[in-house]
Amino acid sequence: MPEQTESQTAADGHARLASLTLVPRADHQQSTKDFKSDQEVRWCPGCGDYAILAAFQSFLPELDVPRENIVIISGIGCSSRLPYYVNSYGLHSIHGRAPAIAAGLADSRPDLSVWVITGDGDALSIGGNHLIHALRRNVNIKILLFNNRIYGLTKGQYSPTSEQGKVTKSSPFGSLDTPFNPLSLALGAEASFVARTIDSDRKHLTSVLRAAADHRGTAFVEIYQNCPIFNDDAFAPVTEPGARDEHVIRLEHGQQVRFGTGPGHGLRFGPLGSLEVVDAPDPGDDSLLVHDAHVTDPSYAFALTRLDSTDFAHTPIGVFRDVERATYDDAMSAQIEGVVKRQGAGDLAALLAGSDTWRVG
Amino acid sequence: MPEQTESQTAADGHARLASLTLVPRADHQQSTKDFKSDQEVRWCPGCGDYAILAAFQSFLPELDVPRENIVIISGIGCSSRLPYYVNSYGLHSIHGRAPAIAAGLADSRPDLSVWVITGDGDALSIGGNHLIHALRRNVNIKILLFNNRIYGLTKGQYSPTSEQGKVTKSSPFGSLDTPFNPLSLALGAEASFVARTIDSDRKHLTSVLRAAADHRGTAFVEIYQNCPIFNDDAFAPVTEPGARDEHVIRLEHGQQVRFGTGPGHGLRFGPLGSLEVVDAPDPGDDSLLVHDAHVTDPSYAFALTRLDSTDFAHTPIGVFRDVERATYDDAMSAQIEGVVKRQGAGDLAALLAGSDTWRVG
Amino acid sequence: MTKQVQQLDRVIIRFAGDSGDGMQLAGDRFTQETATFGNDLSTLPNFPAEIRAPAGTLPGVSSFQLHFADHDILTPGDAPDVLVAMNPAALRANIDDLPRGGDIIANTDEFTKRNLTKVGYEANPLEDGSLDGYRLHAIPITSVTVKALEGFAISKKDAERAKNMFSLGMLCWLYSRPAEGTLRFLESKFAAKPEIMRANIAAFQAGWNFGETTEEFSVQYEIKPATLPPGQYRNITGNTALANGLVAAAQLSGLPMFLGSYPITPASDILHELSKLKRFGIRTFQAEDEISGVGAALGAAFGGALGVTTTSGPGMCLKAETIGLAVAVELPLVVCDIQRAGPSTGMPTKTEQADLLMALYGRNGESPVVVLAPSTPGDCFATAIEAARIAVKYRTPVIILSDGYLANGSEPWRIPDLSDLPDLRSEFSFAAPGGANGADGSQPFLPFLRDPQTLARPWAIPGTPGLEHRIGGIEKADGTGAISYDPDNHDKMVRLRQAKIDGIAADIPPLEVDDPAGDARVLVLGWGSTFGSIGAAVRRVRLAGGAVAHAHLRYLSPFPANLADVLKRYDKVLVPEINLGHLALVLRGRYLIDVISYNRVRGMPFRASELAGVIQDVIANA
Amino acid sequence: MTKQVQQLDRVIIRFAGDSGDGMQLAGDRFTQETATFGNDLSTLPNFPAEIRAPAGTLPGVSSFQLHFADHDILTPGDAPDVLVAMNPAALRANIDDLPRGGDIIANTDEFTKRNLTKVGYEANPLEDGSLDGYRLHAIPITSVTVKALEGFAISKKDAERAKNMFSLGMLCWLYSRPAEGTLRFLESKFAAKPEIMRANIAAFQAGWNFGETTEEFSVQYEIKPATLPPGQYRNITGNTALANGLVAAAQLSGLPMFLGSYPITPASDILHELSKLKRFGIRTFQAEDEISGVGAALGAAFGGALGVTTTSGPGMCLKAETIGLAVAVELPLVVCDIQRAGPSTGMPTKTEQADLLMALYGRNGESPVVVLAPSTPGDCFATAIEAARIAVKYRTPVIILSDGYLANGSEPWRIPDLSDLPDLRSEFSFAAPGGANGADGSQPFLPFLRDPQTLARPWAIPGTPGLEHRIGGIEKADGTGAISYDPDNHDKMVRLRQAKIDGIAADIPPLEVDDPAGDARVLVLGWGSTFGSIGAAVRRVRLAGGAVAHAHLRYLSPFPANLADVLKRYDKVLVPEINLGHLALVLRGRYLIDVISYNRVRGMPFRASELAGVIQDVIANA
Ligand SMILES: Cc1ncc(C[n+]2csc(CCOP(=O)(O)OP(=O)(O)O)c2C)c(N)n1
Ligand SMILES: Cc1ncc(C[n+]2csc(CCOP(=O)(O)OP(=O)(O)O)c2C)c(N)n1
Ligand code: SF4
Ligand code: SF4
Ligand SMILES: [Mg+2]
Ligand SMILES: [Mg+2]
Repeated sequence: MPEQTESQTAADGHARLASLTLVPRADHQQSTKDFKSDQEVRWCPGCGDYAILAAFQSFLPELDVPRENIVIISGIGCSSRLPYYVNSYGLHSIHGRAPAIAAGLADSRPDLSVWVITGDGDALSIGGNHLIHALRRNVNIKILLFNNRIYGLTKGQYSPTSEQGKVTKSSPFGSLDTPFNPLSLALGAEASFVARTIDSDRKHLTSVLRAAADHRGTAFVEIYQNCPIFNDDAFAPVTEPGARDEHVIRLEHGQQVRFGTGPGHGLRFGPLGSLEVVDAPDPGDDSLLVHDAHVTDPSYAFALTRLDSTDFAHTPIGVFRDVERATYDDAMSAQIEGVVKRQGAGDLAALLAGSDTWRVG
Repeated sequence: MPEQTESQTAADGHARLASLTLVPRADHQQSTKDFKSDQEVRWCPGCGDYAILAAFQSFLPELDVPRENIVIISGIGCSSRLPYYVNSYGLHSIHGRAPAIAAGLADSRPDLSVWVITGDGDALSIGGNHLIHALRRNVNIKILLFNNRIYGLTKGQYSPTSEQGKVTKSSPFGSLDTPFNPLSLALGAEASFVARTIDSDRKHLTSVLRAAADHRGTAFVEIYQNCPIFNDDAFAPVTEPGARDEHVIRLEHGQQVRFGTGPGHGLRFGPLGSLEVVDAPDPGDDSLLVHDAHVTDPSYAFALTRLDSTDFAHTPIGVFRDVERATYDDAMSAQIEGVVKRQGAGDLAALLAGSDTWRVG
Repeated sequence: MTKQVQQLDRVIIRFAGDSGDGMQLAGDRFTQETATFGNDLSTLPNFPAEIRAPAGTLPGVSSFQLHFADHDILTPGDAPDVLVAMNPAALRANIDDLPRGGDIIANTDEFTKRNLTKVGYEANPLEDGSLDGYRLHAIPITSVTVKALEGFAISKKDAERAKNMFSLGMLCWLYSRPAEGTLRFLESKFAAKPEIMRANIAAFQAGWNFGETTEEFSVQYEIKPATLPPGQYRNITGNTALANGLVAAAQLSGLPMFLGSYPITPASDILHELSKLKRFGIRTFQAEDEISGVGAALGAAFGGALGVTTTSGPGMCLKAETIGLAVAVELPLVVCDIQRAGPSTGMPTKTEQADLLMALYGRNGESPVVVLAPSTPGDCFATAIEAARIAVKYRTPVIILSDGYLANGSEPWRIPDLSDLPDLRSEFSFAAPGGANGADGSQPFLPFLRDPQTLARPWAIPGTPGLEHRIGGIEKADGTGAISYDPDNHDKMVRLRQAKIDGIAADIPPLEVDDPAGDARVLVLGWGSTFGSIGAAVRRVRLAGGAVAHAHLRYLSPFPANLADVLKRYDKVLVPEINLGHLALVLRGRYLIDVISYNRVRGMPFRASELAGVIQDVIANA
Repeated sequence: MTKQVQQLDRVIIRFAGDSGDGMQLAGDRFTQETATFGNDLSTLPNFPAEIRAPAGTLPGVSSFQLHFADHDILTPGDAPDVLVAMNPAALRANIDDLPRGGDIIANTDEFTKRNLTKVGYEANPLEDGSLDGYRLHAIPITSVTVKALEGFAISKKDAERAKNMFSLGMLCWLYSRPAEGTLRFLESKFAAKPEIMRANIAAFQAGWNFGETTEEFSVQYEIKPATLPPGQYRNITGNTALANGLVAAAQLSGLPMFLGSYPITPASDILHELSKLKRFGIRTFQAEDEISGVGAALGAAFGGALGVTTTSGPGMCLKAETIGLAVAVELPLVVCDIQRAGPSTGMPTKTEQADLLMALYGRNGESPVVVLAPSTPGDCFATAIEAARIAVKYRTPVIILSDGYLANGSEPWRIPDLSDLPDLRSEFSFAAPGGANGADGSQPFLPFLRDPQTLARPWAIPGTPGLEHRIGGIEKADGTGAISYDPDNHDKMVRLRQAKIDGIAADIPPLEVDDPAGDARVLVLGWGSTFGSIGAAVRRVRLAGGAVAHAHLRYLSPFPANLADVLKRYDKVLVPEINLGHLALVLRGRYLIDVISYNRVRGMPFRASELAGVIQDVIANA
């Protein structure tokens, strides 16, 4: 197995993204097409997955990681077909289990950059348990959840993110389920990095991928993805040129939160820890919220996630939370190194002999 | 199957607890011993489960529900043995699945009072997915999570609530996992009722059970439970007479939050949605937090849950959140009634015939 | 002009096109008309992989094969007589199945350079003579359709979409199908969009007229109605029949039905069907996963409901532990496994029979269950009712093994009179207070005191006073149901659970053998969806003068009581399975008979011709 | 006073007491001394249910049986010669197993009215003459111990706790066991609490002296060392041997080991053992559930680790789907199922062999795997290494079927020289850049191009340039591994996966038959943990002049190549199993041989006497 390489700064001096300090650097500049596999891409015409794939492929060279050290693990779903299209190592596993499989790989191979591709059904329905446990353990994997609020591959049943009352094949009279807010759930599960972006906003999507790669630990990224076949325009309010600017709140660390057209709006904490929208605020008003992705207490990011509503009245995108916390895989390596230092490397003969032995003949 | 009884007010006029409006009333006053089964109780000497069982059994008559309409469903674990000891209907199921099984029962039998008994491993480790989905759907079941921060039945491995670094049979060099905060997780999963209490505080425990029964929907109750054998005194700071008063924050709806000895402490929201402790506060100070369990936005309750820390410096107990939301089972019944009203009751012959038929011979 | 009319006794048409071309719909409609007309028929939809493939590519091809005749038939047919190819991909993907001399109806508009190269055609096969061996009808279907719809206020896209209706009309004329049903169908389907509706109707009629008027088709065909047993008929798919059977079972047993399910191909449609039937009081629960689906169904069963869960192979794996719990607590549960090609994800849209051993043995410990398999789409109805009957009567999980072929395939189905359906109320009852082993309080209620006949324990549901009891997955003392670690009690309970299942053999019909001449020395024994192919193969062999018997197992656990005798009556027993020999292993192990396995695991039903050959060989060596 | 010394060739002692009485520890120590002394031995701990029962109750009784002798023995023995009963419950729970004339050592202090009634004794059996048939030694063990420790600065509770050491000392004297080991053990165990340590040592010595000085015991016994094959020995349990075997396999293969596991009785100790071995670089991951445990192990295997997961029956159900994925992607995976009594939760602390068919067939689709079963606690070591060898060489999941009896039972084990262990490095290699089917970039890398010998596909791990590839659970084209829905490719792949497993038969040792006289007409064929009981039974039969052969299967899938021949050599084949006939079904199905099943599903190992009788009967009717 390849040697683990030391955390390093490149010849050109620019520092390593935080999740990659133990991952070797590419010995040559790679290009987008290096990451295109020979497999013909197979999604429906107009599927948001195309845009995400394209953005992802053109982003990968930025990692400065040789493609053989990149692994993409997915579950089952339309979105989960993505690994086939990226020319790296890939495992298209089973429904909902990608985070568990990826954890095993990341825990044992710190020299790899491990990405999980999943869907709202894959990650939040059948895979919910693995997701929340990966988040609390903070394994060094990047989870990209393609949220189209529908089960695409199985041809259109409601998912854990579908709005209540949604009429689908399995809910002809409207679904009864209250949906999850994926980001609230992630924060409740002790997530150290939580972000949201949109399939059609290539620039923003790329910036979020970059931030995720620069986070050591589990990065959870929700990507709004349009499924033109079974849930078309589900995100119109935040994607359509007209509506978009009024509804989308772009979070920038250190920046005062401003959104909307004209005088626009800001945010402010109400008496009971809820964020309230302030119309036409005076920029000088220092009660206005200035975004801080690094606060330790997740209560802040949680409050941000509660701004969403099914009508997308105010929908924050960007990095909600990005805090440092020891990763599970680093801790695992450290524990082993520590024990070896204290006890010395294991001696098989001694192990087999145990403590009480005797001789015969 | 017994008829569903209408929501009613008793002869004695006192109203039905909210979760029981469709459950028949007992035709005679039941006593604690009516709820004791003939099974010999089998936990280790000093186990906190004894106290919880006793409190539960003496609380049940209060429900004013005939014991045959009470069902207790558990998973696997020491705690999950509880159903055997209560003389009602009980199902000791398999590890982690109790919420799913209970949901099926509650969805199809609104005339029952359904309780789930589970442990920190059962509910949060293997059963995490069913738990979070039950919470978001808001099925009318009451979930009592006995949190002893250890796997008791399997003789002492760390659990998802064990503090990081804990030394157990399966973590001889200390566990690497960041624990869940069960209440934060529940809130992230859209829980409508979230509470915490302590095995040794019979009065408080009972009051929380009452509040849970008075909530229509999924009630999630974390009960700190001491496991003298594998995790003794895990909760000493909040149970021992001396320490207790300094660390425990008793939440009372509508009351200003005050805790600690002497001048004591209060709580106040900081600039970024975090709760801060205020020492020796002036009661008149109206920036001090007054507890409101009914706020719709879970951000408030979430912030409360983040006051905990492994050292129990400040540990709120009581009802964090109690908001009304349509329950899954009510919605399911309503949907069926609505369809029957609109379409008329199903006609089997018509169904079998379908739309395109023809006659032969 | 009137054209010459030719009589045919049977025709096999395959509609093939891009996933977007609406071939499944055209096929469905043609099937309906054919059914209504009174032919016997059998269909085989062939979907591409679940995921959409780019337009015009081979993986994107979707086809629908229909076999219809003036006599009763058993399979969708091996090779088509007519291939409708809406684009080059459809032609390329299907041409090899078309025997020389067959008809090809090709949509020339789609045979563009680009589309041709997409699927690796250097030259245009419609022009380079490579199709000389066939009867080629090259028709610019798209443009003719668009032209025909010029008058309508609809988008070009919508006009082009109507090309499937044009093709349908053309074929309806060609095979003299009635049109009313389709017109009615279009009216209701597009009720909301009247202009689209009119356009599609126009397209259909244009197609019809095109057939009638152009020189393209010199003859029109007629296939007389088949003489099926008298009755009211409909066309039905396996999944719909299964769903309806479950609804019927609920009504016949007077039990509320609860379905806990997680979507998975090819089982999802059962969930979809049942979700529509709220008017029957059915509770459908789309669970977060398969474990929750079966768990919720079991919880409902504990409460006195008919608990049902539906899934396919990968989901069955996940349900194993909970089915084991159902075995231990002895509650009724109906588990439907619509098998698909495995292992693992396998080929979700393809059929297979390789879940049998998992259904029989795929749980920890001695965990016997009942396993049934329907043999045709329509038979899924009766099988569902029988599964429910056994489940509620014996308080046991019953697994139904359908598969992708039955699920989506269809056949004419004689609609039963409700009066002919079994009365399940008489098969079971809930334990009543003061009833079942004297729970009048005088003696304690014994939740595991068994009925001496059925060995079933009482089904005592919450809400019944005096029957309060606790059950679970830990071993229980016989009778009391109290937790017991007693070694001999465990041995006894293990055997009792097995005996209960084995005993059901006395409560099911004996295996019937179809051996008209009675002189056969070779028996073909099948199970499940191979009924049609085996039956058709057996016919061929008999027509060719061969003597062969056919028996088909619906009951895989327990086996019918007379199975051993049946097997012994024949010199050779051939067991064709779409797996590597699951039933064969169990038969050999149980009865020590050297059954001959024939296995093809291609994700497709057997071809009758192929099986006929195999049977001939066995006879030859018998 | 010196006492008369009597020679014995074998003794069976059962230590029985309340869960809190420390009988397992006393038994363990006595076993260690006995081992060190050089007797052959076999042990059977018998735990109460996982959950603690109240003190003094029957369910709370915990016992430990030790069989030791001056010759080699195979089982913990059927009936004890000596019963140590620390309280009335222990007496009541075990007395029926003690043959008349046996010794009873009872702790009179615990035979109080309250404790007696707790277990339903009206009168005190130690006094009412009901034990007249036995040699009763009524000793106030607790009070004597407390008295002996008066001088120590410890609590009464701690003094009472030391009573197990007193009993141990007494028995060590009675059977002339050395004491050094125990003293050393106590010193290290209580190093932190010196006073407690001294007290326990004093208690031990007090017990020893009690035996030597009082009238209670008139004779002292001696059991000469057994003559085992020469070598260095230790006593070892199955779970420890399995854990050590896995560690050895990792070192011998040069692979990092990754364990993904979720605790479950009786498998948890393997997780515990391996968690202690961080110094060997082993990564242990306590997963959130069994699915995650096996998933993580598979992920690690994809990355080039030796991926291992450990569980018991209920957990195996949950791992099925992921094992199926491992079959489809053809990666190495070692799955350890420590079987326990089922179905469902069953009896977690009791042993059983009823997971065999699940291991073989419990997955959707055609999903063949390798299945191995160790035959003794010590054999778990070799089996683990062999499992790893096959897994990495053939890139396949290998299931090890151990059970509760092997897991917790112990036996003397000859410690192997490292040089005698197989070199696994030579059995496999990772695909190298430019290596495996020319991935020098000239041709594309083919992840499913198989080795013609083994049919294994290349194990190409991330980090290897030029071998980038994508795999998954969907059917793959042979060679390229690209998604394929081609019917014939599927049939081919299904057969290739099966052929790969079947082919392993050529790479494993033939089945050996133990038939010293060579004149046996009856073969007893077993698998797994029944080796000891069958072996002992066979000996008895032979001593009684009966001719019988014994063969024991370690390889359940594939079977050894010579199995058919072996079976055919005998008139009768008897297959004893602690299930309802799993192996028997497969043998009959495969070889059409009318094997005779003997099944007892009591959660306990077979009694040698019982089996001997069965064998005699079979011989009689042969
Ligand atoms: C164990 C199992 N259960 C169910 C399925 C069927 N299935 C495949 S993908 C899927 C859901 C896909 O939804 P999502 O994760 O949102 O992905 P999308 O297709 O929308 O991108 C389901 C139910 C399966 N393959 N395996
Ligand atoms: C499928 C399955 N996996 C594992 C187990 C073993 N097991 C039983 S209970 C338990 C954890 C118990 O911990 P918790 O839920 O906290 O309950 P406690 O005993 O602490 O009350 C485990 C791992 C099991 N019975 N079934
Ligand atoms: S179904 Fe929806 S999500 Fe799936 S490929 Fe088509 S458009 Fe994309
Ligand atoms: S192990 Fe702990 S939790 Fe379990 S019964 Fe004993 S004390 Fe209670
Ligand atoms: Mg989706
Ligand atoms: Mg616990």
